[in-house]
Amino acid sequence: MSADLALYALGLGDDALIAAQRLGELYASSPEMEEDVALANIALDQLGAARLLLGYAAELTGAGDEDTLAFLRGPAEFRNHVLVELPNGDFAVTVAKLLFLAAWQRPLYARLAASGDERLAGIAATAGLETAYHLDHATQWTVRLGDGTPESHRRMQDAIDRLWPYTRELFVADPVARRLPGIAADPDRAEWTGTVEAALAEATLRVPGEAGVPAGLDGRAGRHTEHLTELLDEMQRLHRAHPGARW
Amino acid sequence: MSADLALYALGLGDDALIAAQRLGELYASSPEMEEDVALANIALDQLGAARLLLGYAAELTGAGDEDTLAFLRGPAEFRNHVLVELPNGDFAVTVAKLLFLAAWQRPLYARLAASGDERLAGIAATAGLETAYHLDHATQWTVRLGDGTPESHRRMQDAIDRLWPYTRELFVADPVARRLPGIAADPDRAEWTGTVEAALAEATLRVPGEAGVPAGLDGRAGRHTEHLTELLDEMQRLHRAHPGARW
Amino acid sequence: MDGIDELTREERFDALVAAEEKVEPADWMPEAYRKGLIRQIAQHAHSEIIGMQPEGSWITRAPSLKRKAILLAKVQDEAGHGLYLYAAAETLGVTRDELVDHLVQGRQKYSSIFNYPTLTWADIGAIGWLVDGAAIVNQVPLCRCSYGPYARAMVRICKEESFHQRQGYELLHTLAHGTPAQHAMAQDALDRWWYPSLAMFGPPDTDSVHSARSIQWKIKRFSNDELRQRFVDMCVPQAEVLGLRIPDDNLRWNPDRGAHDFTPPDYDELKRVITGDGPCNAERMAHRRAAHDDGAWVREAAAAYASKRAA
Amino acid sequence: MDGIDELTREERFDALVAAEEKVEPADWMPEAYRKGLIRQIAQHAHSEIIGMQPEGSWITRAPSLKRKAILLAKVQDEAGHGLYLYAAAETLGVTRDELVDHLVQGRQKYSSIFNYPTLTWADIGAIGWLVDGAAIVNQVPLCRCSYGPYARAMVRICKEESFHQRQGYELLHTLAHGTPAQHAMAQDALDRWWYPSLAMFGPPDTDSVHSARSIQWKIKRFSNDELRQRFVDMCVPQAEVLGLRIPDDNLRWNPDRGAHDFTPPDYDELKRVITGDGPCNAERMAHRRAAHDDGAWVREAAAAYASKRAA
Repeated sequence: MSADLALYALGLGDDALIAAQRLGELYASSPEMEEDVALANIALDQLGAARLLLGYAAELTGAGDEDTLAFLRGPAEFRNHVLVELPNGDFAVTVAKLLFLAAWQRPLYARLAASGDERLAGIAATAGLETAYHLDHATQWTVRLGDGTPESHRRMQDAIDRLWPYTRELFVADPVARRLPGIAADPDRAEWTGTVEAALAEATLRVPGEAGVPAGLDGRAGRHTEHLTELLDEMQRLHRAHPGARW
Repeated sequence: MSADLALYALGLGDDALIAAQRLGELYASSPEMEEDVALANIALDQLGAARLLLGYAAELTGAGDEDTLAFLRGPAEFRNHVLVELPNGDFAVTVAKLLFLAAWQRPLYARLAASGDERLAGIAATAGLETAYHLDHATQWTVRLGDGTPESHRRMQDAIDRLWPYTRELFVADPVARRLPGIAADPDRAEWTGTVEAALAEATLRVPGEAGVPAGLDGRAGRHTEHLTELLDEMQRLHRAHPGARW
Repeated sequence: MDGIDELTREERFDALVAAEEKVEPADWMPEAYRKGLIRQIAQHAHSEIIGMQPEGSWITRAPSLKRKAILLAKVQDEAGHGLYLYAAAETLGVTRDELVDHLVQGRQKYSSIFNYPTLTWADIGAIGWLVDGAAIVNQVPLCRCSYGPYARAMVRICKEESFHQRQGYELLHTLAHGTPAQHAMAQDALDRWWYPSLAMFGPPDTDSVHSARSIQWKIKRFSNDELRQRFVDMCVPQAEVLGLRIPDDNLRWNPDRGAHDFTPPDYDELKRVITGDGPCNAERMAHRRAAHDDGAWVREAAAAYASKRAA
Repeated sequence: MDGIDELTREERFDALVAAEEKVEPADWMPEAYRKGLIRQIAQHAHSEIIGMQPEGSWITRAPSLKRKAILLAKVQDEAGHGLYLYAAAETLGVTRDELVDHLVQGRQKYSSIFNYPTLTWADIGAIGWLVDGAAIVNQVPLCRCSYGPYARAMVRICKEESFHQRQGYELLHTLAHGTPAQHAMAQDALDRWWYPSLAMFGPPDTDSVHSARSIQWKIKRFSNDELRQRFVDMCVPQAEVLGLRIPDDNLRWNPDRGAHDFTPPDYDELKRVITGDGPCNAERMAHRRAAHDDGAWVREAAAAYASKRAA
């Protein structure tokens, strides 16, 4: 069971780590300086949760630490959902990714705060509070852009449409979670849909039609896009260039 | 002397290698499909010259081979001029970089074809023929963009202005070349200026005023911009991740 | 017009095709023949152009200068193939611009295989061996296709592609006989590219829409399933030499058929990838569109300059 | 207006400053004081904003998650410092938008140091130790500056910067005591950042344009050369603990002066870098301009949305 729990923590942690890494690309590039601060804040929250989750996974397997897991696994060993590895695109894409992710993380962390595994429950309780802010922030921007100018409406709708197929994967049953009753939690698709659809409605945006996960992709099983390879190339290079070094 | 000759060959080879690497980023992104073919062609020529020059440098020092030199040196050991490491920018920047480089390489290779070092003379003779095509291609685009639409004129002028300070470095005396009389050759600044100014005049573009090399940079002495670090990170990562492997 | 009625033209056309002679651009041809060829050649041209992307992204990361040069040259060849094929399609009365618009608007397809990601360097080898290999099996019969310009383009393309295939195979061979990490990388690439490569031959014969008439008109020579079988039989001994395992537990020699039995690819996945739902469809189109859009000012400048010179 | 003529106002202002009390936004102040402060605070704010770039590009490449988090937080702090400082400048009757326009148009400067490239991970340590160190030496006296809003912003900023400096020093210490490659990386960073850091204190006192009046008005408290000396004296023992060599053959303790003698930075280079000719000036401005331009549609949308809500 501790192997499954490690894998489960790793999946949640990888979602947070890769989301943080993408946000980390955006330093000093936001449309407003306040937004540079806000996005860095969200990146720090995600990175903080990732460190706790990866650290816990390493303890459970009894091998390595957060850095071993972050820097020495290959793309096929990463368990994050494909959504978070997709490139940032324009600001509307960044906002849409954050909306979809936070609408998924918030209720999931809320459930996990009551997990039978105390350590996981503790991590989820802290991270859950932060994701409420992320969701609020993403919702506000979605509304502002959707109901702003014709151009911002078009861009926001494009971003929603483009990312929509990748959200389906957030609700594909994870066999690892299945093997952890009372510890893992299922994401509630109805709640996610309710949150997202309410934001889109307020933003005067259209809800895209039903879409399947793009064929061949399955993040939790390590089947990723080439974007993850490139992201990890950049993230891991320095660490790997100095085997065994302390930083 | 053979140490100096190795350094001299390395400088020329690094110019060609880094130019090829930048062009290699542009696959399938040109404004016309014919241009995809043309840019790949130029990249292949530069890469071909780089392999001969790096291979010769490795032989002269008696250590390693073209790949050791390309993949296992750090940024401070690269001797290319800063001009070639600058990012591609828009198509006008790509054209301007190529114009400035080819206008420098063509007459220099022509002189080196008469070098007292037979091996270097042979490499220069072959590479020189190819750079005549590069110069012709870059000149044609400079003229077409400069004398095209108001937008293309503006972009081409911007590109020329932006890169101009970096061309000064092409004519800074290289102490290594000084120590190789009869073998190395001095680039002829008057000839370069004549070629470039004629192209700009036909393109209805303004020749920028005199500018110094940006302070602190000296490519031949290994003092580069951070762009070279990032370029090498990408280029060398896979090779370095598998020490000693054959490819 | 020239006193010969449609029926006679059709008969002459059929006779020409039956005699294995070439139909040339100036010849009369049935409208369905013309349209079908345009569709097929355009799809083939688009595949070359889109196919530059999954490999092209490894040019900057190739692990040796020799491999970098080989890959650059291959991607350049693909651009060249695209150009020949658009030119062949243009002999049928469409322009390249129209076809590229169809591609960019998603109205014409390209090979499903280019919607799969290239995750490691070994993928460059697997693409050369399997994807170019499958393309050659598909295309060699097209060198005898009834439409002259297409047949001639295919002769040149097949020659270059068999060169690419050998290079890909050799790359994979080097990895498979390299360090354990390199071997694992090669096996992983084969695991991921095997079924998508089988799917390149299209739906099974029972479901294939265009096949029958294409065969009658000598555009196609063999059915999808025949070509797929030929490809499997070709790959099995090559995989043995590589020391890699084809990821199919049901793969075995069937002495009765004189061929290998094998697990067919997932045709539902194929259908989804073709209709736009593959792992990289959106990326590939976005890259193509961005190149097209970003280059608009350059094409306008070139046109403006040309018209000034002409004036 | 309120019956007090300019001379009396000026006398009251001088008395206030002489008494070490704070000038507040509502107080009368000489126009040259106001303009000089705007120039100085804006330049300081711009430096925070531009200063995010050389470090920010290493967030994605940090070699451990802890260092990644520290660096992210530091770059976030710099954005926050920029915001405080623009707000302090706004109390003097300019808007942030005007100041940002001045920056983007190249009409106002930022610290020359951010025009040098960050070539390796060790540069992040060197920037923390030396650049933040020099900033603190410069800024600690500004916490007692005569203009209240600026002084208060500096108190908060200095506290965070001394935290950043300790983290940078600790990073460099880890490298300097790590593998030989890490040690070499640390030494190389010191070699490259030493003189540009010395140049952060500005031209020598003999050439300094704004100093005299700034000191009289208690904006500045010490001359450029006094601060530079203080910085050198602070760094020498720290470099010893690091086990790194400051790249200056003339550096030695002078018992008569009770201070270190040292080679001054190349002031001609400083002048060239300030006037736009540094290794990265063009890049930094291009990045800032691109962020500003790319965000225009977002700012327009936010404004349109706000005015709809207000209507």
